[in-house]
Amino acid sequence: MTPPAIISITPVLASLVSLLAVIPIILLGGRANLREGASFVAGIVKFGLIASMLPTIMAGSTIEYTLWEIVPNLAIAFRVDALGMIFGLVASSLWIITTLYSIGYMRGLKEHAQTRFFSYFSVSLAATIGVAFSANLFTLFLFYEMLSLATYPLVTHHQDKEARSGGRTYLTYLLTASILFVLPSLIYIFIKTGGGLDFVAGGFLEGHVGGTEALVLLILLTFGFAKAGIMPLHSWLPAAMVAPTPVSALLHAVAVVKVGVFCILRVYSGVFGIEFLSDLNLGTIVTWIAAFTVVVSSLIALTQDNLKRRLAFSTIGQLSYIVLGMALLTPKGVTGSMMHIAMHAWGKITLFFCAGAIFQATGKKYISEMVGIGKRMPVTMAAFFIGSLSVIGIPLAGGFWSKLYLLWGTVEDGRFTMLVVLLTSSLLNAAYFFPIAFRAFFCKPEDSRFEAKVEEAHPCAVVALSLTAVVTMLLFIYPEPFFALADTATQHLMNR
Amino acid sequence: MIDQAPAIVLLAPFLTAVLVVLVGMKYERACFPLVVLGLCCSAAAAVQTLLQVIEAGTLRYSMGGWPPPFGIEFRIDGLNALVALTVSTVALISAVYSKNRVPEENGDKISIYYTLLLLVVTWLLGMVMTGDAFNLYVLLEVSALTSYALIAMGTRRATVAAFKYAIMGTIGASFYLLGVGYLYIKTGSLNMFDIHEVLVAENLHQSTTVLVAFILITVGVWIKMAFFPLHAWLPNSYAFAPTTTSCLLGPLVTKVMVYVMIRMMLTVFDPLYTYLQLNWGNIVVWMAVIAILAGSLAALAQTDLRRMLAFLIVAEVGYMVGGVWLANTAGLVGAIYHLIADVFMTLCVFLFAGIVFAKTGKRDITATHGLFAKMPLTMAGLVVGALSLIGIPPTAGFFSKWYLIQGGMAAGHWGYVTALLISSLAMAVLFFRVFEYAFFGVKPAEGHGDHHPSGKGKFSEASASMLLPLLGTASLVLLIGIFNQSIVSIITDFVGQFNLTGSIMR
Amino acid sequence: MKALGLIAVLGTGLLLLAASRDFPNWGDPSSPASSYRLSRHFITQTINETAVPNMVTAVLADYRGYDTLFEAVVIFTAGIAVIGILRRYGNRDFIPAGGEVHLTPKQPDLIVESTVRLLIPVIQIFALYVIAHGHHSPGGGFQGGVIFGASFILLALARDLRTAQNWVAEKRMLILACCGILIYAGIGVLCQLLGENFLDYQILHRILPTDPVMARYHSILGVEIGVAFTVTAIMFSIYSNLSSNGQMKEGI
Amino acid sequence: MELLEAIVDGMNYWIFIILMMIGLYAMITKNNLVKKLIGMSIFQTAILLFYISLGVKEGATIPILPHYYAHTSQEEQGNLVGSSDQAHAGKEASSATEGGKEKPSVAHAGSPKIDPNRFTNPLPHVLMLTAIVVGVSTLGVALSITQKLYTEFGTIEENEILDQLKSGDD
Amino acid sequence: MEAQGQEGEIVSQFWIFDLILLVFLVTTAVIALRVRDLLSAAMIFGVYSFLICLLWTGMGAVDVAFTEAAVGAGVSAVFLISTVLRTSRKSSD
Repeated sequence: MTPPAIISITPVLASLVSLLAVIPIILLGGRANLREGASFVAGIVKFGLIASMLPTIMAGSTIEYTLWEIVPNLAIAFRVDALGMIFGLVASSLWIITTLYSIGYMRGLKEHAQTRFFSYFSVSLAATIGVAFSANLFTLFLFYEMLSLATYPLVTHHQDKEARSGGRTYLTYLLTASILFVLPSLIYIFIKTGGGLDFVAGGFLEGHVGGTEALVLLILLTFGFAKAGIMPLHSWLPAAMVAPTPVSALLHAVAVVKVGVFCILRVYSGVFGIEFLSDLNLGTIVTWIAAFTVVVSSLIALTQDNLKRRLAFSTIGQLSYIVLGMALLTPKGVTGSMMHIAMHAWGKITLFFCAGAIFQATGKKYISEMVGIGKRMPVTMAAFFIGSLSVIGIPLAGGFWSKLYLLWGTVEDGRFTMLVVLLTSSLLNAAYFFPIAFRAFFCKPEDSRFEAKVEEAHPCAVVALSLTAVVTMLLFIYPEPFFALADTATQHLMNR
Repeated sequence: MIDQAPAIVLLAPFLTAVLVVLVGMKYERACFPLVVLGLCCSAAAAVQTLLQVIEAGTLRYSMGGWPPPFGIEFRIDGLNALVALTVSTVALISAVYSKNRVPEENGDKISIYYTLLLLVVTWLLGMVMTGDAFNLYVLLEVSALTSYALIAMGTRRATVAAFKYAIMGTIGASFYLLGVGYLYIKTGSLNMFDIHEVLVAENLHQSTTVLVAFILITVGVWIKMAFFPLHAWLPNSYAFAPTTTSCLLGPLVTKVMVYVMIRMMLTVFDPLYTYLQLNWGNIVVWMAVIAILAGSLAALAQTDLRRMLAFLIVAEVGYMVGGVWLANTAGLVGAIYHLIADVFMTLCVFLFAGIVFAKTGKRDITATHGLFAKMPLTMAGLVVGALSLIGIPPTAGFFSKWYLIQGGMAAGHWGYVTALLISSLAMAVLFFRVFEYAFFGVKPAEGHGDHHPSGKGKFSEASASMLLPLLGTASLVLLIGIFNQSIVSIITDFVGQFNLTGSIMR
Repeated sequence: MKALGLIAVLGTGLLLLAASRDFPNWGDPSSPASSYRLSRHFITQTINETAVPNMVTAVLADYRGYDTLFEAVVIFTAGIAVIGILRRYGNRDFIPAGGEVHLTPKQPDLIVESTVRLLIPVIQIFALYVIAHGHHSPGGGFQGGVIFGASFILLALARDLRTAQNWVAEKRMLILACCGILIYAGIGVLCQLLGENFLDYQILHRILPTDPVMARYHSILGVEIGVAFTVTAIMFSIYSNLSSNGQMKEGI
Repeated sequence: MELLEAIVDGMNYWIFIILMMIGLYAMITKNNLVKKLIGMSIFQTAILLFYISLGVKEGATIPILPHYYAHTSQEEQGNLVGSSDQAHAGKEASSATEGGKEKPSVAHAGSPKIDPNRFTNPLPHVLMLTAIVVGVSTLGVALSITQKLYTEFGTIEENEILDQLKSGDD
Repeated sequence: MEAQGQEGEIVSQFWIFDLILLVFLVTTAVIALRVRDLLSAAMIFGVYSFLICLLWTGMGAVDVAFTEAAVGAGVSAVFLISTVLRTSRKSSD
């Protein structure tokens, strides 16, 4: 069953639109309202373009476009399929909301160099969508590197000592891993297959490489996409928390880290092929690596007092859920892992928005200082609670569905160890999230200022975080679009 | 009508050089336009030559009308034409760049400086185009001679470096001359292609003399290209020379020598001889690995910006020597493509270093403090050059590394592949250190506070004559990367005639 | 350093020695270098093709004329390079790190001066002879030029650099050098303009009242004169820079 | 006597290697810059010696045609080359030479046919003329660098210059 | 033909002359590099050049010999001497 491909330039435009938005953003640098208006318009156009492709993808077809053949047999090419669509939709819709939020946050804190901030923000989004819609490993790699570089000025936005060391760690990890691990694997695959790097639903590596080579390549590629934060290459994520919160929110809960796992998903499904992996029984190794990361990161998260760092470690764990789900190589597991990209994105971004809002309104960074804050910022903390529900995987929030599928996947495969791991980790999630919300609402504040009347953050920020919280809940009631997409993708991948 | 383009490539800068001396005595201000005009002619002729080569294959031009081997002949194939075009383009860019620098650094000798600059370009072009082994020696020695002068016109450290260069350069050229003599004693010919024919026809590849000739020529050329253990002359020469000198010589000299090495190995000696009979590939590639690592690590240890870049050249030479000696098509194509790409990316970073020096008067890396805010366009140029050196797509540097790594993998030489990757990382560290200085230089008032609206007043870019070459080079780096297929196809045509193992992936 | 140098030197020596066993016998007329068509052609055909009996001159200025053009430009380059490195213009107060080198002032010496006065014209005439007679005997533009330049050097040595500079000022020397190069290259370019390759002298028979072979013969003379101009000028220029440490004030 | 001849045969090659080693050693190890340059010149002349040696032919004379050759062949060349195309004549001539290789010593005085074995090979001489020029140019430039170093450092000893650089600020 | 015979004889006895020259050549080269006074070194280098020029005449390379006489023994030596006088006469090795 090969769905007919449609040739259309829409995916290219979807990626380009935010790149082009840089020009008006820089030109309008002096006038903040217009500048952010341009950002908004670009975001909406981008979302519109991606959404316009949704019906085609839902119908089981794909959209392809080859932009430029840069080296013989190696093109910058775009292809939209269901998997890419999930990610594209999530990233582009969240961009709009994040723009709204960052307006509130940046203005509230009177940050410097906002033009630069919004420009690189747009570039990062272009790269993210580029990754989502890449048709081959080369294009993927290209946009992946572009994303690493474009986010550097965002991470180091404050330009102080802390930002410098954080930025250093960030780039060292990402660039080292990608140059040392991904690039050689890429070229090796290129040579071995005689010039094929295009993603194929069932993988194209089978028959070209032996078992040991496949294992080495798998490990190189898994760790090479260090953005996925699989331990031990995870330390860049907490370090990158020096960035302004909107950056952390979009890039480190959504775009950057999700690009990492998305790349891994793509490589497993499009390069190796699920059948090939399960024939060689390579999934098991990855599940163990992922399981280790899940448990350890949850334990570390428990010990963190800095809210953003706790969220960062939580993210590391959640990312490994996705990898783990994929590595189960069962239909339900794969579906679950794809859905988790979307569900976790909405949940986690809510949490980050809340952390940012708290910091902006009160200047508090540490969880121990947030006792009783619910009285002062009820909306924020309510959203926080909903976000936590989603990340833990408790009904009333979208995260429930993806986690259900992941658990189902383990059962389907008979991997009860993994079932236990997932459940334990959910418990740990609950253990590090619930106390925050609980103490915020039900404990007596230590800080007397919290007793005062309700005083939320900048309205833009509040609107943004309420919006994401509502969507998170809506996704519980109506997970259909993502579910359908994930199902289409899974069928496509499993049935060749 | 015989086509004169190949001769004009060379004659234009040469005759302009003589004119510059004459005109410069009276009208010093006329020198700069003359230089640019001459180099423009040269570049145009080089383009014409390249187009003809693409269209009609190898181009032959006999000097004096004597058929080879009696006379001296230019035999221009894709490789020559490409490298010649590269050389003349770089010369043109550096000449434009020199507009303000030369009066500032060598104010009393403007015409002399420009003459030497044009002459060195002539020599380099001559080296690229000539088909005569002895003629190459003359050019080799004289280009070095001119370089000594261009370097010695700098600070007093540069004078010391120039002397060291003079000694080592003479040893290198003399070794080459001896090698040619050893070939001559066995073959009786001096024309490169003729020597090759005689070597093959009389089965001289078994002779010790030819072996010694090969060693002498190779070692001589290695000294000239600063291949790692023989690189001592390079760093200080390029670090302390006048700005324009290092912009012109830094990218070009070593690359032209790599071209000479390729020409000698493939055209004069046979690939069968150099690759199969001698079978030294493994050793030389390991030497290249050491060169790459040593160059990159030494660059990491530098605090002087241009010295750091000079060590990068040492590492890059390792790339190319290794690529050539991998003895397969991908490696060779990669090395030649890297030769061209590297010229422009090195030029890009050297132009940047020159601008920083001109603006701040400091040589240290810390001189880049806060440049992102002050000189965003200049920094944009550097970023492109640096990304290319690191090897990030879609810059030219990525694709050269792409082919080189392919070559390394096809040859099964994992040490070389690893060295390439490690050196990429080292360069990443290097340049991000510079970026950090440039980015964090301005301390924002306790981290926050919007001072953007007033930001426009404090831009202080370099003058257009310095900025435009930098931006032009940066865009060339991008263009060479994006249109790498057309360049690679010319190179592949050249390499294809040697029937090496392992074709590049199509 | 010494040990390293010794190793390098011995290594090179052994390498060269190893090959010398493989060399053809000393003076063997059938050695490849002597028996190859290149050498034979030069010996037997120069007279037919260029009408110059001195094969060295013919090969130098015609067959390998392109090389020789560069040879002349090498000298030119060296002259410019020495000026670039050493020349210090103006009367700026410049105190070198090593202190000013004071040479004992030159005493006018009657015998030396008269001898030199007598010798210089002879030397210069001889130089002209060497240049002009290069076709038939050893010599040519380069040797003649050096001798001519040496006559000025002699003057500067015997009298004073200033005296010599009065005869041939610095700028005039440079102009002379440029003219030399332009003569050489001009002949080459003229051939191009007439539709042949660079330096293909035989086409000049169209503008010279001779046949192609004699056109070569005469062009070789022209070329040699060009070389002589350059060499004369640059030799003296280098000498005056070196002997006055770039000041052009007092020589040695 | 035979042994002597054997030595004499290779003598020039031996001396060339010895001179070259002397020069190279001086270039590398001498501390005084002028000494280095003298070593450089010796090194270069050694190479010249090698080239000239390989042009030597037993029983041959200097590569200048005596008058009688010149005159006869000038008369000859009128109809030999005449107005015909130059490159073409070159080819003809070279093929004639190939023929001459098989039966040498046809040359006798007065004949326009020139025996190649009578004259030394002119090509190395031409090359070495150029090499000498290059050598003296290099020497001149290197000497001027030496003088500049002296004005800047006050010494022409390499180690003293390096010491000054180490202690100095520039 | 007579001329040829004479030349042949000259060549056959040439090796003694050659040998003496070569020995002198190496000696002067070593002395030029050993002597501590640079002015003497420059002078001896001139002698070396002259010897090598003689050697080349013997080998039939008259043009080269001529050039070497003018350049090596003449101009080069003068260049060296002027540099020595302009800098320092003493050498440490």
